[in-house]
Amino acid sequence: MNATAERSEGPAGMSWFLKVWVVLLVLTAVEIFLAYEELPVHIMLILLMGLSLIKAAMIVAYFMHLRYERTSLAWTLVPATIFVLVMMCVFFSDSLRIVRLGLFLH
Amino acid sequence: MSELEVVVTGGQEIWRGGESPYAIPSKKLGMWLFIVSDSITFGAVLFCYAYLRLASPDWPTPFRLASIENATIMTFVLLSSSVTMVAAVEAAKAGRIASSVRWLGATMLGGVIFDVLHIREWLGLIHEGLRLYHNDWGSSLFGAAFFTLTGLHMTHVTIGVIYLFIVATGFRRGKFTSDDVEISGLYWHFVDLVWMFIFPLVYLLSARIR
Amino acid sequence: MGRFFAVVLTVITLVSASFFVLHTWWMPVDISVHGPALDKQFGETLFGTGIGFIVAQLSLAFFVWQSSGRNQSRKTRQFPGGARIMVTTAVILVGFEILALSFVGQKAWAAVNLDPAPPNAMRVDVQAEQFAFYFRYPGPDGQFGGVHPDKISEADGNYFGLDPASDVAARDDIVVGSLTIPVNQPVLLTMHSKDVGHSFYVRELRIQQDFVPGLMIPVHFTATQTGKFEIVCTQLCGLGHYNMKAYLNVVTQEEYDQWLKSQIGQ
Amino acid sequence: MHDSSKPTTEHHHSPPQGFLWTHVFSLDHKVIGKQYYFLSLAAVLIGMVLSWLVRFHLAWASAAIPGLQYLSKVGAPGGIITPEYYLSLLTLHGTLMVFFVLTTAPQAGFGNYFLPIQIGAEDMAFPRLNMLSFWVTFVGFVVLISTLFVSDGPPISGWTAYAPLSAIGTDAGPGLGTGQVLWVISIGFFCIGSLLGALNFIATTLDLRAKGMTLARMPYTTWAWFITAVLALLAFAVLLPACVLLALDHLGGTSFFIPGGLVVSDKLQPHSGGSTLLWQHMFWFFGHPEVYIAIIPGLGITSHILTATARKDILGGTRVLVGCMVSIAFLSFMVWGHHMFISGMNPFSSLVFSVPTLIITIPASIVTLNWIGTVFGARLRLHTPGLFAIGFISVFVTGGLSGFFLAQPSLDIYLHATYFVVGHFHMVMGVAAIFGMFAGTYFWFPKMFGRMMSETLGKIHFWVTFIGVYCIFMPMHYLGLAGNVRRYSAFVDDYLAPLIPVHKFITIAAFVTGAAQLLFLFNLFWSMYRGKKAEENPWQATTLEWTVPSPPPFDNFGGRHPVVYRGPYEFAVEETKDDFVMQDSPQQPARS
Repeated sequence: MNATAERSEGPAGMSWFLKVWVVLLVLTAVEIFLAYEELPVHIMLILLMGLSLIKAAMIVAYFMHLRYERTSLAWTLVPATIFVLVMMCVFFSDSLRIVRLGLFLH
Repeated sequence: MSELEVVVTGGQEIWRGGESPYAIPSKKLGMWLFIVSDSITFGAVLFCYAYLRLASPDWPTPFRLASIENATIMTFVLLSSSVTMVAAVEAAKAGRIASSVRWLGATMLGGVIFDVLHIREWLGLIHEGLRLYHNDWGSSLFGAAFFTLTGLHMTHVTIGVIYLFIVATGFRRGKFTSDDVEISGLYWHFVDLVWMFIFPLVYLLSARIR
Repeated sequence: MGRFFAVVLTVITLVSASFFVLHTWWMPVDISVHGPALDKQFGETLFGTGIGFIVAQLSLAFFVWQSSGRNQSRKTRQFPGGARIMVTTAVILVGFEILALSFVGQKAWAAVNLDPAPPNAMRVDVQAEQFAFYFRYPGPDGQFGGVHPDKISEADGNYFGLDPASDVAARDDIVVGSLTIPVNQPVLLTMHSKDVGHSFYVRELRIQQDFVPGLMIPVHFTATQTGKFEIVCTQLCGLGHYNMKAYLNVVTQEEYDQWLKSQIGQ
Repeated sequence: MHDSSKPTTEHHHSPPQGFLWTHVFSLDHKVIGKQYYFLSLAAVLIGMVLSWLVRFHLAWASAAIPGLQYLSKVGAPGGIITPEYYLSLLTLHGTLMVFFVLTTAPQAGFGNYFLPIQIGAEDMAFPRLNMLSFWVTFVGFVVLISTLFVSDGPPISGWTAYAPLSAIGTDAGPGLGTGQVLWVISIGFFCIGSLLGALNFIATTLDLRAKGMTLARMPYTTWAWFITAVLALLAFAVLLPACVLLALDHLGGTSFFIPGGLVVSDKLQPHSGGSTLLWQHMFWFFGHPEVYIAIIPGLGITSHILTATARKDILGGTRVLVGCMVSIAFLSFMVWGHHMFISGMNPFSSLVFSVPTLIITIPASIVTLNWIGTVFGARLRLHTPGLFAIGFISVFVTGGLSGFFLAQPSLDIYLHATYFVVGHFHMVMGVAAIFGMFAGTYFWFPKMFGRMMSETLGKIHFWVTFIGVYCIFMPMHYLGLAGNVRRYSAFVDDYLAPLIPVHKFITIAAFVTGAAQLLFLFNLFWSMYRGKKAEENPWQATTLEWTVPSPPPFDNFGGRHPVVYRGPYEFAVEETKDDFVMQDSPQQPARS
């Protein structure tokens, strides 16, 4: 089995990376634009985090070449990381309680 | 082979031993594992930041347009340095050593510019009275969280510049291979990736709009 | 050697279990309304795990006895049914136990921690500090005065940081070192800490709750028997942790009224 | 461009010369494994002496321990331990045992030595990194021990270092200034060492397996070390920033874990806005996987040794056993809240956390039942490692079952912070893991040092230890049931005073059991020089570590590249003269 042959199609040279770079810059611009729209905090948070996740995914997939590696590598690395980070969200149930039960907040 | 195994392994017998199941050098796998671990470390600090911010009703939003502009330039510099890094890796893979080293130099330059801009901003904030333990605009944790998070990231950028320098000199002398350049690239892109979260969470959500 | 092991393990198992069965050391008698449910759940868990303990240890002992004396040239045998029977047993038995316990336990936990205190509950403010508990009753006006950490002074006996000079509600607050409550009266404690983490533990009440610095944690219970009980700290709080305690006096309503009157008189 | 499909490693180094490079700064995984092992041995000795001091004080609070005043004049004036010094010793005992013994010996010690050999590799994937992780861990150890010699001693905040007690500084009590900072630094170093080690283990297991060593043919120990490394890589990554933030609370004046309005020692603290529950969340987010980091290598070692003891594979084989270990590891990230049922955490979370906690008992029960089923119909060879492996099953069952109580928030209301918890975690995480280590030591000693350990001394050691741990830790369950609160330096109140005789019994049992450990120590060092010469495969086991000389040569296989033809535990094969077939034996086609 030839190791290089079984990898997915390689990236189409630098022009492809420049396209990714432009998309990342555009997404950043959208984020800055959103920051100055007076949206409710939770909607803004979801939008900003969503855009950041897309940007992160693009960096991982293209700049870090994960898309062009064997799928086994992505399956080894990504689910565990996401799982741990998602579990940490449970912390927030107590953060919100502090607002409710807090004594001397100021 | 079960369906799950097919999905995970790509349907190939890659786990039989005697070879890497990912067809990459072990060093690269090692860097990937480091990135997994480090992203959880950064994740934990970001979660702490979000936790404390949610719990503090007096969280300040002190970043005026100038700060946001500065941070945007920093984002631009870091993203662009990722592109130069990609170019360095491509050149290294193609065997163009001199070109690769030049691109690595450009990437390091990006890192240094990022650091300089960041330190300039730190100094500005310190001048305005922001401290690790104190802040005039509200919760004292703002200063703590800001300096800890960005400081941790700046440390990573600085280490990255040193790391790239070592790799570039070693690569030019033939001590390192194109694989080493690619691995250092992984680290550099990861530092860029982390900034993609710090920028909106720390800067954009603390922008002074009016 | 195997037979010796089997005998030793059997003795250990039976001796260990016997102390549980004989209640040689046991929880003190419960004096709370929610306690019987917890005790019942404890009994059920002990029954389930006790059987598991004895069966597992004794079968281990028995199998070791059986297979250590074997002729070394004899063939080994598989457990009848193989791993499948083990997996099935574990999933069904333990799964059933888990389901039963979670459903029963949910109710018992909810009674203490999720259900709101009854509207007629008597409010007492509790503050823990290194290394004492202080209890505050609202006094005749039924209102607690505000708490100001900067006014706290051990020397003046102002443990809560009250400000009677400018705060009318604080003037008649009663601050005492032990908790006196009437029997069969729902009590709502609002717990906060002056310094580090502490915990409020009354064994007989089946109540344990940490004091969280910076937070006001509510806890409610109803005592069903009169008597004097220990309140102890169970969260490591510093060098005097072992000696941090107060007393809970559960008295009749008449005695309580009298006690309250004497406190206001002071 | 060179071929990147071949795993590139640094292990084609030649044997080093000179004592310093062969024994101190060696890159050889076998030397590093031994270094880790002896580091743990030092830690466990100190930890055991600390536990003696602590136990002695609990039984005879006012009695003097001659000579102790020389260790700390303030902490033990005239040899009598003060309440604060009791807590200092307790903290040090817990930290040493959890981090530098339970996390270090079974994983980094045995794992380093045997993982590469078991998968047929010459060395770890990154030998330099391996050396670095040991020395970082070693620095952590030295820093931790140094707390004994700073002015006000080790911290008094326990191994969990709950904020704000651990974050405020000396106002809150002795040892919380310099001692606490050193503690945080030590644990930070330990985190870095563990992360680097974990990374190395994972890369080694995935990349350096010999030809034919498929995942299904990896021995149980290899699987256990691999799963543990994954846990460590993910969990220590959370403790590390927690330590950084706690250190900043001390050194930078931040208030991450300190809320506002705290008055300590009559001083209003200059902090505001932090959260004490945040520390608990971060600590236990690491802390619960840590429990499994301590015990999963034990599960692996026990299963591995049980096969050679019983002369048959574990019931259910790799599929069930590894499946269970993986599910335990997966669930361990969803249950940390069961340490915090009464911590003031959101009470809804308690209900949510209790369910996966109870579910973990299912894979744990399956593993236990399969072990017991394996003993059925076996041809037991009860040598010392076998005895310890079977003893492991017994203590694991005992310790595990009390977890049923503590997993239920409603029962935890009564049992939390009592000796019931102390008994539970000592039994399941301490004693069980240490039985795994003993089993591993007796089993692998011939391979590591080329000589056999004394069976007679080993058996005495086993019997005293086995009976001893039950005498120490079973009564703790009864004490907890009676409401005896833990972390008290003396039992002064009317309620607890009648329980002191039980504590005296436990203390005496602890001294007797401890004395047996000195016997083990003697056996270890005596056998290293005077033991019977070991052959290549003294236990007639099947895995690759028994195909190389004892001790193995520098590159493990003497230049040979082993090829694996069959599963790890093929016992009781009829066609052969022996009742076992080595993994690299090509003679007959594999049965499965």
